[in-house]
Amino acid sequence: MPAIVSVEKDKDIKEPPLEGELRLLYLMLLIRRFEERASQAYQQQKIGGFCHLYIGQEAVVVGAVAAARADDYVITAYRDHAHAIARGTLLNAAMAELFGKSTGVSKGLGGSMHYFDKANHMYGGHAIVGGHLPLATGMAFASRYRGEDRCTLCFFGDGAINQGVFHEACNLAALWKLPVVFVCENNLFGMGTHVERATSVKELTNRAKAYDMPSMVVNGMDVREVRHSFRTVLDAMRKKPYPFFIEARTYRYRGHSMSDPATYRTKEELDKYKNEDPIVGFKSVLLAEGKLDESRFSEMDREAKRLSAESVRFAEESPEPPLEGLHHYTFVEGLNS
Amino acid sequence: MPAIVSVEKDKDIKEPPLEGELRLLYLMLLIRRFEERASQAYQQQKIGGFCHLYIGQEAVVVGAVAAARADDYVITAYRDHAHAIARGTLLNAAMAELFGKSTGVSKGLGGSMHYFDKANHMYGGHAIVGGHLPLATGMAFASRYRGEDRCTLCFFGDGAINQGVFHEACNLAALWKLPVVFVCENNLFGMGTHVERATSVKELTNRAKAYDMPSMVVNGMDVREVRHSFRTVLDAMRKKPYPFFIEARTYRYRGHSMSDPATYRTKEELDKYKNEDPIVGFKSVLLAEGKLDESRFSEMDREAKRLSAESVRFAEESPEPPLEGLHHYTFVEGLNS
Amino acid sequence: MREITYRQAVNEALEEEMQRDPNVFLLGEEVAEYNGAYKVSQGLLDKFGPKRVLDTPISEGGFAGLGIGAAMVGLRPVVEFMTFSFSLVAFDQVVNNAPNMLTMSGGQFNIPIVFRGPNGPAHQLGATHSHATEPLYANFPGLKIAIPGTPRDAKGLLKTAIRDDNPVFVLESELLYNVTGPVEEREVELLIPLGKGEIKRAGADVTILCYAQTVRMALAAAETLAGQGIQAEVLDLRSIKPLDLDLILSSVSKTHRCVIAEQNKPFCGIGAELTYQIQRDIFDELDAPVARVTQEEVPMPYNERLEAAVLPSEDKILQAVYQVCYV
Amino acid sequence: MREITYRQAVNEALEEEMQRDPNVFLLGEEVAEYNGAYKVSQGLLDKFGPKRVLDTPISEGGFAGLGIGAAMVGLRPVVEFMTFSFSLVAFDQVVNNAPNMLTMSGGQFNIPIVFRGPNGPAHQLGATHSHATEPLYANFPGLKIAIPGTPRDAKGLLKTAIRDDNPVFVLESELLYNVTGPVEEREVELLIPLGKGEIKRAGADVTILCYAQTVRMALAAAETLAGQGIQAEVLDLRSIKPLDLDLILSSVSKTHRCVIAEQNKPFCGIGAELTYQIQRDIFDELDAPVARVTQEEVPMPYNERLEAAVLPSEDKILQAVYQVCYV
Ligand SMILES: Cc1ncc(C[n+]2csc(CCOP(=O)(O)OP(=O)(O)O)c2C)c(N)n1
Ligand SMILES: Cc1ncc(C[n+]2csc(CCOP(=O)(O)OP(=O)(O)O)c2C)c(N)n1
Ligand SMILES: [Mg+2]
Ligand SMILES: [Mg+2]
Repeated sequence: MPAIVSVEKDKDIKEPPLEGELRLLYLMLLIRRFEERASQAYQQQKIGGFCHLYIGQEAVVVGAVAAARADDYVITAYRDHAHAIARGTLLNAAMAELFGKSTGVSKGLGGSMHYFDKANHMYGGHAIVGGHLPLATGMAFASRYRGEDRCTLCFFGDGAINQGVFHEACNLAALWKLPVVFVCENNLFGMGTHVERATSVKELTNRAKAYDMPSMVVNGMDVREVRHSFRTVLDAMRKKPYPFFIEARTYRYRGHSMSDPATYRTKEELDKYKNEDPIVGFKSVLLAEGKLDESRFSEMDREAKRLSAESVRFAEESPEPPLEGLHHYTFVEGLNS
Repeated sequence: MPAIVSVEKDKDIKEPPLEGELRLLYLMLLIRRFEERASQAYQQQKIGGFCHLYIGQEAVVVGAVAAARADDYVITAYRDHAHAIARGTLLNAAMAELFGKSTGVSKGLGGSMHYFDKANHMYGGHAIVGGHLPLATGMAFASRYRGEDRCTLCFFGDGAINQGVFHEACNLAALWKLPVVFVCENNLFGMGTHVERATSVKELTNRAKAYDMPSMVVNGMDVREVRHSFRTVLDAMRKKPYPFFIEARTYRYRGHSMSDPATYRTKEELDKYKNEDPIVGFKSVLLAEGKLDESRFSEMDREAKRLSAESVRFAEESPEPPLEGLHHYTFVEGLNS
Repeated sequence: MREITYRQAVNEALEEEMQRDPNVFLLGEEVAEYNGAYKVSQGLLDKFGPKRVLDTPISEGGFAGLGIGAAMVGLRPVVEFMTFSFSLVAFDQVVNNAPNMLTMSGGQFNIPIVFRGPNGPAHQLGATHSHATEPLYANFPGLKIAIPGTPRDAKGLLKTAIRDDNPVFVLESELLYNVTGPVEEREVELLIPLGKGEIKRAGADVTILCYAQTVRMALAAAETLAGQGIQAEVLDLRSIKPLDLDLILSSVSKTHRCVIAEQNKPFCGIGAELTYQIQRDIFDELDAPVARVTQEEVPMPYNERLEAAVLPSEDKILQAVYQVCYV
Repeated sequence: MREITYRQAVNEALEEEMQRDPNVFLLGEEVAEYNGAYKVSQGLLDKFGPKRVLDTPISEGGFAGLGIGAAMVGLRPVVEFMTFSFSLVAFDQVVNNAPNMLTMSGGQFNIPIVFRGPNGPAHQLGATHSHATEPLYANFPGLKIAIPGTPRDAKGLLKTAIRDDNPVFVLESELLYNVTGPVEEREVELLIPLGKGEIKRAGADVTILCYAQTVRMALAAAETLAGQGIQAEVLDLRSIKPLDLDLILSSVSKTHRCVIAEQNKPFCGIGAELTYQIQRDIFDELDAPVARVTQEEVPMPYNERLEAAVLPSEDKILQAVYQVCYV
């Protein structure tokens, strides 16, 4: 089933919607199965450092990236596995990075928090909370500078909006009319701190009003709504560059990172969101609409599991980056290369 | 005329309004005459470093401080001569600081941008744009921590609101319900950059909405309106601590600092604001209301000029801080003193 | 003496000082309800309540500055950076407002504040999360820097730091939180002065200067060296500012050879400064150039093997000792 | 050769490189309509228009990061800090994003950016506005640092920096902007390589290492010394990273004595690092300890006389030379 197993995103928005939507479902599955495997490997201590899982939030990035053009700039924080996979990074390269192998998407030098995939226009993977928001404005600036109609999609958490650079980046983007979507993935928590204990404003979108920047809230558990909203926003942005703020309401099922038991929330709260699971939910919609049947779904899920398992094997068998290469990536050689 | 020449602020809001209002006028005159002298001395190269004059903006700090209690915390940026004088710093100590003398308000170690006067509850004088806003939240935090009803008045320019720490301070203050007034002295320019070229938002008060923080605009050329507005705000804040944002619309007549010819604005614009001069305007109001006559005004102005001239003499005759004291102010001695 | 972890030692210091002085309070990310990202503040919220143990938003500049402002008016904040890598976001607040205020105000405003938290590389956290910030802060006059390598020092230095009327950094280490060591009973008031190093092992052949993460490496190296007939003196700086230069000079004057084992990046690091001061003061006592063991001059890689190659280690210390001993 | 000011030299470098490469653009506070707070960008807005010369809000973190992001996708920004004292507000952006990106991305993203502007003490600007930031940035692997002391070096180093594919700091000096010196005609393409020092005056008795503000002091001191029969060699580092260690070592191997005149604060400063490297490599060539002349270890006071006492000076260099020459 070549059309489905391809991890390519919706390059062509004119393609048949059925095919497109199955692909969204498949991508969400792929991300989830990948992270389940990563979680396992982490518990087996095959992976070091910090590892932040996106499980539960898949609809946000899958919907957003599906609405984007292949050459739009995508940049995010440290919870970045999904963003890379949605963008086209192969599971093998993604898993190998967690294992610190030279076949990893960042050659084993970046790790979980620092996925970079230039070929797929994935610009990281940035681990200082809020630190990549100015970078996103820089990419959007470059689009304008060159007269291109590329947009920048900049993802970050609800915790990031209290960093000073959030404010500076929003002001610069609005002031200079830069084509960047600021996507706040509001999963209600920054580590153990509920958004209401960190952020003084009831509606996060009011933060955008401080820059006369338009904004909207989307249901981040509904991939269809997410894709639709992003399409509308990106279409408009391409014609008339101006930043936009989207709050995607979502939830992470796992702890903040692998070491967090997440005792700061109730089982009821977690269950409530699991009931809105983006994969389960979208599957039922597609089933109800007759666009999917159970066997097709199983086939997709099997494939996602197979590729995830395969990626662990690939990572394990991959070589370590060479010790002699230690100084190799500190500077590039030459002038104006 | 002892009541008038006193540079004390309105300690007691029950005092006769006439006396109080004449005092406001006198304080504005005192600040202006002081800065005219400072400007002269700077041109004669008796003063070094940067020197930022407040001429034109006097009504803002005079009105605000008149509404404050003597023990409220006042903190501002580098354009700070007026804030100290309004707070009770003697002209002699203010001028001596510009001359770098040991009799200066900061013993000659701070200079124009770093006036500190603990006895008069003036907490600086801070020269990194926006850098003192978190400090202000800290003072307001201390008031709450101690259960005191002191408020903090934090002054800054229109240029400062695009600094990250502005955002962080506002969020913290609103989140923790800290009794601080953020006073944006909007004189339309940050150096040579018009507020509209730096700040993406038509109404600056919308910035406060991003924190669910109440706000208002005041006419910063009208000392009576300023005092009245601040009284209302501070009265409410003392009862129920919560931050407040005030945009005071004003204008500086001089360049950004002594070295700036201010060619970025038209003579017409400058003249327009000079027509609304806070001193001239308030004088006419008081004259019209019969609360002042020309001879009383001349007396006040003469006194302001005399004290300003005297402060230069004082500064000139004051001793330099001793060379041996160089290391004296790096650390305080002892533990928990 | 009882053995407790470095984590527990820091926790006790915080608790005792908060108990002693109601002006002391703790703020930082996840310090309250979560009991600290590394559980260092375990139990403090329960004990002292939300007025004195405060979870902050992710606004390092904002809350570091808030602490400094509160200190200006007499409170004694302890600001936790979840790690000092994140203090770089608050750099201006920390290096401009805290150390300069006393001078700029002509002596009117001292800043009794402590900035503390884990500092230096941990394990596979990559380039942005592995900063050893001590040489950066050490460059600024007006700051004191304590950098404990053992539970006992962690407790005693932090308690002293909280009582100091000046801004003090207490640079802990994530990799040491689980390490145990002897610490006086709680009844004993343990105050270790800032600016006093400690000979952690005496020896006559070579001095190894170390601090924080490198103390254990240096001690291990000394043990190995002893087996090879080289008696290394292990001097733990404990404070970087003030620096216990007297102790350093007397040790090196005795051994005539010096290796500096430091956890930070090499260029303009702590070892550079120590070398300058040593050669300035006892040039003629040196029988060999001072050698330093530092991180390699690269951004920290994620890969475990590469990371290990970048970091100082017992083996690298041994090689440096052989070098200065010409063996 | 014609004589132009250091300011003019920087201006020419900017203009020529913007002319040559449409990807080069300049952004910073007051660089466009105001022509630069210190008039360094005079005329560039007129020549290149508002697309390539941009006034920013007072948001150092924001616009430094914007530059880095633009560099990630192939533009070549020149970011002016009005002074490097204000770069401390953008510290995290500058030290985490710029130098680490290449490593963290496994070599995918190099950052061709220049951060430039006046650095170091000027005249009576006080503690917050007088920072010499070179030791802070020098601590981070992945950054290059040029620090010109003459108009010619200012032009040639900046032009090279703009063409470099890595992040480069060009640390100028407000106090030098009005200084004149010989510079090649505009027809000549003046590119001075990063990492090459220059002997500004040859001598056999003592080496004075200097850069930026201290070059003039060192030359003046050398002149005075010549009258006293001491021939000082004045070596201008010009770049701090890469460092021209070969040139330094060969000079000190010749003179056997070394004084470092640096504009920064002493602790973990540039002189500390130079001393470490010198004694490591040519310990036996040294006839005296290396001496450094730095700022005093205090926050910068405003008062003129105290400020002068804090700063390095010709006289302090002379004293240090007498000391290392044992006269
Ligand atoms: C400047 C900075 N401060 C603190 C941290 C530690 N930290 C990592 S993630 C995180 C929480 C972020 O929450 P949020 O932005 O909501 O993103 P989420 O984890 O929910 O995706 C914190 C505090 C950091 N990486 N950078
Ligand atoms: C962080 C920082 N960046 C830049 C400067 C240089 N600077 C000093 S004042 C100023 C303009 C500030 O304008 P505004 O806040 O409107 O205050 P005003 O001068 O109008 O009172 C600038 C850019 C600084 N002091 N600090
Ligand atoms: Mg979150
Ligand atoms: Mg202004």
